Amino acid sequence: MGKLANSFHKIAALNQAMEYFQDGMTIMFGGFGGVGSPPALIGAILEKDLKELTLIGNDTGFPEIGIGKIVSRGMARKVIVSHIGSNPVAGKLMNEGLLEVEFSPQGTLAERIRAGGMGIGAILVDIGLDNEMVIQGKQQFILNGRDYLVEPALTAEVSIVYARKADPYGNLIYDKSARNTNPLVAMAGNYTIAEVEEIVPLGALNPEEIVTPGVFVDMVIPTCGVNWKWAWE
Amino acid sequence: MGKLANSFHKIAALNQAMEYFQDGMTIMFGGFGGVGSPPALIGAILEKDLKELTLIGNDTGFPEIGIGKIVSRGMARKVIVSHIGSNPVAGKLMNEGLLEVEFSPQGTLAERIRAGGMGIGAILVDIGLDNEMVIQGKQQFILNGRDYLVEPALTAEVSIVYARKADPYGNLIYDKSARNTNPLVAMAGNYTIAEVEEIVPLGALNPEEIVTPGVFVDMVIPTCGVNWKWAWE
Amino acid sequence: MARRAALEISPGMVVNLGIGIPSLVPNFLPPDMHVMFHAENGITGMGATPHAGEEDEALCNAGGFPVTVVPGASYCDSATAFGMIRRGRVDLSILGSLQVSGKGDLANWIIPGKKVPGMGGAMELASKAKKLIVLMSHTDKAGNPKIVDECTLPLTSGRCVDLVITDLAVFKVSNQKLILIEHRNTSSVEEVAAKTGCTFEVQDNVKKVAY
Amino acid sequence: MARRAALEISPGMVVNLGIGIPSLVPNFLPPDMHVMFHAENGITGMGATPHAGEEDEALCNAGGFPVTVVPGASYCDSATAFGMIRRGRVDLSILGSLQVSGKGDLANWIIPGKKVPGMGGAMELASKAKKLIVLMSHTDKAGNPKIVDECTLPLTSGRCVDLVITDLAVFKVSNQKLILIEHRNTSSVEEVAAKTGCTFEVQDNVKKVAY
Repeated sequence: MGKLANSFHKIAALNQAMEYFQDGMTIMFGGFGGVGSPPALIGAILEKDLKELTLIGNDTGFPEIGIGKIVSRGMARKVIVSHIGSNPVAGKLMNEGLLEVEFSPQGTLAERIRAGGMGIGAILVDIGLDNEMVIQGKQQFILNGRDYLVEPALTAEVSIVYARKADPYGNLIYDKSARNTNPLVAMAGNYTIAEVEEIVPLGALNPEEIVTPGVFVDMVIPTCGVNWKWAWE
Repeated sequence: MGKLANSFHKIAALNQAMEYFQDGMTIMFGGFGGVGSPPALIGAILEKDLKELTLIGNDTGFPEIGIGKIVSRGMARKVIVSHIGSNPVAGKLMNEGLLEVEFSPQGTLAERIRAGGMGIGAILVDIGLDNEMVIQGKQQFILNGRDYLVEPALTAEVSIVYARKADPYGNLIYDKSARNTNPLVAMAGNYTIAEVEEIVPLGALNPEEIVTPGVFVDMVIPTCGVNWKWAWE
Repeated sequence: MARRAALEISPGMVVNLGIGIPSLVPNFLPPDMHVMFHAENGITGMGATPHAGEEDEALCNAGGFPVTVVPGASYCDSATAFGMIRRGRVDLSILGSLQVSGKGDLANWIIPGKKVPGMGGAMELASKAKKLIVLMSHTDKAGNPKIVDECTLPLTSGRCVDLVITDLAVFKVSNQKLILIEHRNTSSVEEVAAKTGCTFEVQDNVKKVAY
Repeated sequence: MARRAALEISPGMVVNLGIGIPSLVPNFLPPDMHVMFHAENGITGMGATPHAGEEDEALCNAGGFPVTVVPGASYCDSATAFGMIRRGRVDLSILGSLQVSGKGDLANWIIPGKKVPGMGGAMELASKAKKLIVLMSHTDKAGNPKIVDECTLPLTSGRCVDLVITDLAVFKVSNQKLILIEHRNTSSVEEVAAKTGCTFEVQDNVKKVAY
């Protein structure tokens, strides 16, 4: 492999990644409306026909885009997301009682994921205090005379993210707005798998431009590219 | 000014920046052991001979390096830092009762500053729970059966940071480990002033490499360069 | 409506636009106005919609549709994008809505029993943007007022709306009071009152406008 | 001591080194070992000390001294650097200490009434690194044991030390029990016992080593 020596043993193939997935597990996924979600990993999860998953991420994508493909096929028991508006199948499953949905305000959700990645227990925010669905099951806390919700950190057994480039240490850079939740999700996984468009030699990435340090990344696999049709196409 | 048109009215001179400083205020500063602290702003604060300041940042630098110059001259009433070990003058002032010191574990302090910048009320961490000095005056919270400290967010009336490059919108990139606390401090100021080595035209920075979006930066001033001698020199 | 909303934008502002009609607002701004459009997914400095065939699947707004960026733009993660909102660094948010109350309450996120899509980023934007403008039709498809005394739909956020722009009129909300400041020149204060579900004050110099 | 500590480092590890003797550990590692040295100020992948005259004031370790970086290095802010520690992504932390108890308590941050420099990042490292090694002299300047039954100095963190390496011996701490696993070949179990302020078990195959 020459310069691309797998010196940290993180570069692997899709089938090796799939050994980390099983029924009933919690998976966190990067992406926002499907943009920046890892297509090969999602495809392989579909093929493995997993059951009773708990999925955590910004949204449930579209029925045939991003994580939506997994949700639409009923493979998830529960999702923790900020909205399911772009995936009517998720709404249908929820109404039929086949899918539990925990809604979290989008910015709160992003911070809960980051908190998980940073080893923080929870954050106190004042978003949604007057909203029944948000405060449901949450503890409140008064700090300096102001009310806050205690929003617990989120982590996952496996995190899956999509990046533009990786080096053999798993350092990641992203592509424009496909960055979105990926750097947060990458930190929150107990085991983090990055699907990337390009793997470059160690030292080829500028240390200044690295967004996700490889410290947080356990495995790097090459992508097959996005294999769905975008809503705007 | 040609390409360097001051289209967002953020580029200014040091004397304009100094209008934002006054006795008794809270100032947050970027830097770690003096590395990455803004020399011209610190010099101007010294010259203005401000009193009764509250300073928030990683540490009190060295007696003649970074924020240490301000602390050593007794201009601060209180500091919130992770250590004063490299500034014996700060230790002397503390022991004489002339300087109040609130110690916060370094990572907790960094997150409290970030939380302030992100509009979060507090974070729950389990660092220092068995330490009297850390828990002093702090509330505790039990989440899922585990003890946490409630660590309140920190903000400041003015934040001062040091960066490698800025554009006219105040987008910032940093220089190697001089990045340290600067991106956090930049977000936590009610008014944030960036002292920079170079001001480049709008569009000259790659949107991918920008570390601090200009949204958080109110004023950009050119630096005179570091004007102190490093401990290792 | 989008044209009218554009008048509320000043140079240097950071502006977040909701999906639908709000997303049309930039079309009515002068060029070189130095406004930074913000997206929840992590873009500061969105520009025009790309020409057909020039779309980049990795450069989309929060609604998932292709955009471009302007000089001075930057990318960040979604947590930071919402930090800008929570910290009060977003000057203006322009959203659509299902209902607005005369006190400035916003209800735009669910229709119980019918549609529960989730709040997305609406709660942060509604409660933390420095100024919140609602753009919506004055009445629903059945002709019922969307500006009401008390919202019957669940609130997104209370006491947050600063300006309501409809196809008939413009109201400001000041100290929880609704004040008519403009109406369409093809309409009248009486028509606006008839189609509004709550009382409102009429500003002395209420303007008749064409838009 | 630094040479002995280097033996605890395996390829691929993320390692944080305290100031003083711990900072010498990399000198005893084979080249190309693919270890990433981490600094609290935001460096992953520190390399050797630069040659005199080649120092970069913007590239320093957490102690403020010039360093270099290796291929694969990255910079981040200090919050993220500590996130790596709190999340358990730092495999090994090697720190100096004032006292260590036989149960693995660490006291390395203040001497009440004498020196109160603040904890810096020691609490996060002590409580969250996957493995914590203490490198210190076996006794203080006055000859008093630094390994004691109960720390008399305020704790940095309780029950966190995994291995203690001194100029005389190496102990592991297992289930809050101190176990002697090596001593210097110029010393003896008896000398170690005489200079240690608490009882300890002696491993069956205790090694005599030269280092």
